[in-house]
Amino acid sequence: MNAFNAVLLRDLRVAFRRWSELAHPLIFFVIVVTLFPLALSPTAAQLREVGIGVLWVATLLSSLLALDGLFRSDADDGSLEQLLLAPVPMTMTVLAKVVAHATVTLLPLLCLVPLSALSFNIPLAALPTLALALVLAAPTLSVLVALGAALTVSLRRGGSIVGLLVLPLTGPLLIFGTRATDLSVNGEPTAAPLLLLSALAVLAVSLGPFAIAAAVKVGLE
Amino acid sequence: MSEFFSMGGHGAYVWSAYGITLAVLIVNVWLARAKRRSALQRARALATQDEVPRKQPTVRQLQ
Amino acid sequence: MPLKMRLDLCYSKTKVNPIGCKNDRVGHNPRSTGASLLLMTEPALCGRELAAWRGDRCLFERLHFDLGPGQLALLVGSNGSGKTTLLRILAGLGLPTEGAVTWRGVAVGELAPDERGEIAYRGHLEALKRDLTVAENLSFHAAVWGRSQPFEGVLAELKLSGLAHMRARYLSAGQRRRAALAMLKLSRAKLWLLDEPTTNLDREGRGVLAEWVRGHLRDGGLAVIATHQPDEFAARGALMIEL
Amino acid sequence: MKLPRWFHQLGSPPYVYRLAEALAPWLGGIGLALLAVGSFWGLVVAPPDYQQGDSARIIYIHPQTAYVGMMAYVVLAVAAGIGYVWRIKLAHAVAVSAAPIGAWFTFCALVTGALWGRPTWGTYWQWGDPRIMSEALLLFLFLGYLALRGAFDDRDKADRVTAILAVVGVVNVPIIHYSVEWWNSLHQTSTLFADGGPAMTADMLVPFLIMFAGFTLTFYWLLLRRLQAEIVEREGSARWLREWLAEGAR
Repeated sequence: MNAFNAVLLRDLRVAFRRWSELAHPLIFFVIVVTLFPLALSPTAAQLREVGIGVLWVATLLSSLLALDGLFRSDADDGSLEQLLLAPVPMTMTVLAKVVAHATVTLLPLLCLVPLSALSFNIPLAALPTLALALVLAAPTLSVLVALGAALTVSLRRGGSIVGLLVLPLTGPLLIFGTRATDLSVNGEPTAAPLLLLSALAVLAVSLGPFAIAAAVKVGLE
Repeated sequence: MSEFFSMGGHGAYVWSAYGITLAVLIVNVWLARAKRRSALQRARALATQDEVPRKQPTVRQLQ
Repeated sequence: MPLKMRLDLCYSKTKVNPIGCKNDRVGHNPRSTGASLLLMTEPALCGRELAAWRGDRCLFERLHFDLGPGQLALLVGSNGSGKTTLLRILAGLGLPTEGAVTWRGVAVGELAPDERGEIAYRGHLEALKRDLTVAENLSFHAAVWGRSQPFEGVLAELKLSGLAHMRARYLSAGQRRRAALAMLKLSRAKLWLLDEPTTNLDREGRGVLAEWVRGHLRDGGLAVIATHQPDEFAARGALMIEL
Repeated sequence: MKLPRWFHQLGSPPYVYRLAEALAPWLGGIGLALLAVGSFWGLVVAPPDYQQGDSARIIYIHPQTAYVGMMAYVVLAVAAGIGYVWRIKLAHAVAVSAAPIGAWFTFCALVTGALWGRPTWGTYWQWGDPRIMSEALLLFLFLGYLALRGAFDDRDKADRVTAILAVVGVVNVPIIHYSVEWWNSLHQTSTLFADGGPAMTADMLVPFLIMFAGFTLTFYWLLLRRLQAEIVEREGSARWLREWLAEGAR
């Protein structure tokens, strides 16, 4: 557990010392969200209809941007191979790194989403559900993107391929997430999709670190 | 006969579906063959070369 | 399900034998060096029939060695001869195309975390986070290795005391190398695997390192050092592995 | 765990190469013959569907290619998993060989599905249909696998990294499938086993099943042929290959 905390704190510290990079995914998100209404030349009613989907897709894309370099800088300066050799299970290290990066990159993003939802005329009453769905989706999303980052850790230009690997796997997240928000906009019960989102989160967090650790290990071989 | 080919008005769909499936099969057979041919070609080129030089490191103890 | 079988199933580029059953070679040592019939539990590093291929190129094959407590191995060879590859294989960071490396009788890829902590590897990369200070880097390392201890003494020995609170990005190449060596020293590992550790070091730094290696061996430690200047470390009884 | 002898033999490239050489003509011959017979039966002999008319004749290729695409992914993932865990290079060779074939069949299933959808639903692409979406996502998984493979120079590393992706993918396939199904169900229920036994009449069912067998055998034929090429490529300068080529192999 000490090692977990050490890795977590170190990554948080490094992230805050490079704080300007933390803003990139947020800016990206805002730009994507702004572009959609431009492309749709919409009315208020139309915006509300597509808004939820736009927000979810924009969140997926931004998180892809945010977590892409998760292992790259550690691999470049050699600290990743040292972590592999350390007397600590790699799954633990990996989990700590994912948690740290999700905290500093996804959390601000998740705060931004409900705000943007207002600009799409999504009713205020639906925002808690939207926020909850995002929070429940975040673990799965971070694990998936981290897996993509781990699979491409040894590739010079891995960035373009991560999306190809990860986005098809995010289908269920998108379905349950948008469905939960949709239902709450219509004032219907949202328990089912939210429970399914939590089930996915449990699955991802319990199995994901093993796959990520294996991918990192093979990548550095 | 033309009745058979028109497939009750759906001929275009049915025949293009079968045609595309056939094309995919042919492409796959061709790809497999091409891959095999190029692999054998490369192996033959390698076989004409000398065997890869092997290197056994020397291990000795300093006195 | 143990993964031990995998050695039998790796087919090899060198053997015609369809079933590369090489089980009998592991643990049996035809060319034992000197005094050792090494016990399984003793801290010993053994290489068995190691081979490494890069694509269609053979870096080395049939490499066989034993290294016991207090013993040093020097890896020498021209650029690209496979020194780094071999060191990474010894550390468990890479897989040999054939053969096995064992530490205390266990394949290095399958060591329990505690046993893995006995091995320290220092490669070309210093593993310093550029945005953290030297002190932060060192204490992170100590925390992960579970060996927190004061590092002022080590830093003083390396003439890094004044730099402890400077971010690693402002260090010179030689200073970064010194900081990496501080991590090595603080790891208190039994086996040191060093890849050209004197790169960028000045004469004084090399002296400190050579002294550390001698002390490490005196205390019963083991070291494998890849180097172009074997004379700096050479000592009676050391193994010279020429790739 | 002690593995039986045949398992070890399946780890030996020359043995598998010869096995494939012996099996492939049979698989190919029977597979293609079944496809020819099934197509003739389906197009000429079988009666048109009482609801959909002649457009339903696509039923003799669409479900079959879709099934083979899915089977290919399972073969790919199982082979990759075995290769990863036991470090058997031949298993990786099987996985690599299955991927492009599977991608082609999945592509074929999507296209024939669209061509069937047009006369049946009035649209080529029904975004709301769960099976189309599952198929499309399966195609993306194949393409992701192939793209990741292509990005590596080192074959061993590519094998092991893509194996992880394949296994993660196969865990995800049922999740994707059921989530998409839950998301929307517009599609007709499974054709073969609707409530109360097969809904198809025998003269439709026979060619339907013949085509299943035909496509499956054809897939394995293509797989073996690709596997042979892959073995030759991977063995490079191995001695058995040199001797075999020196003996004047084709």
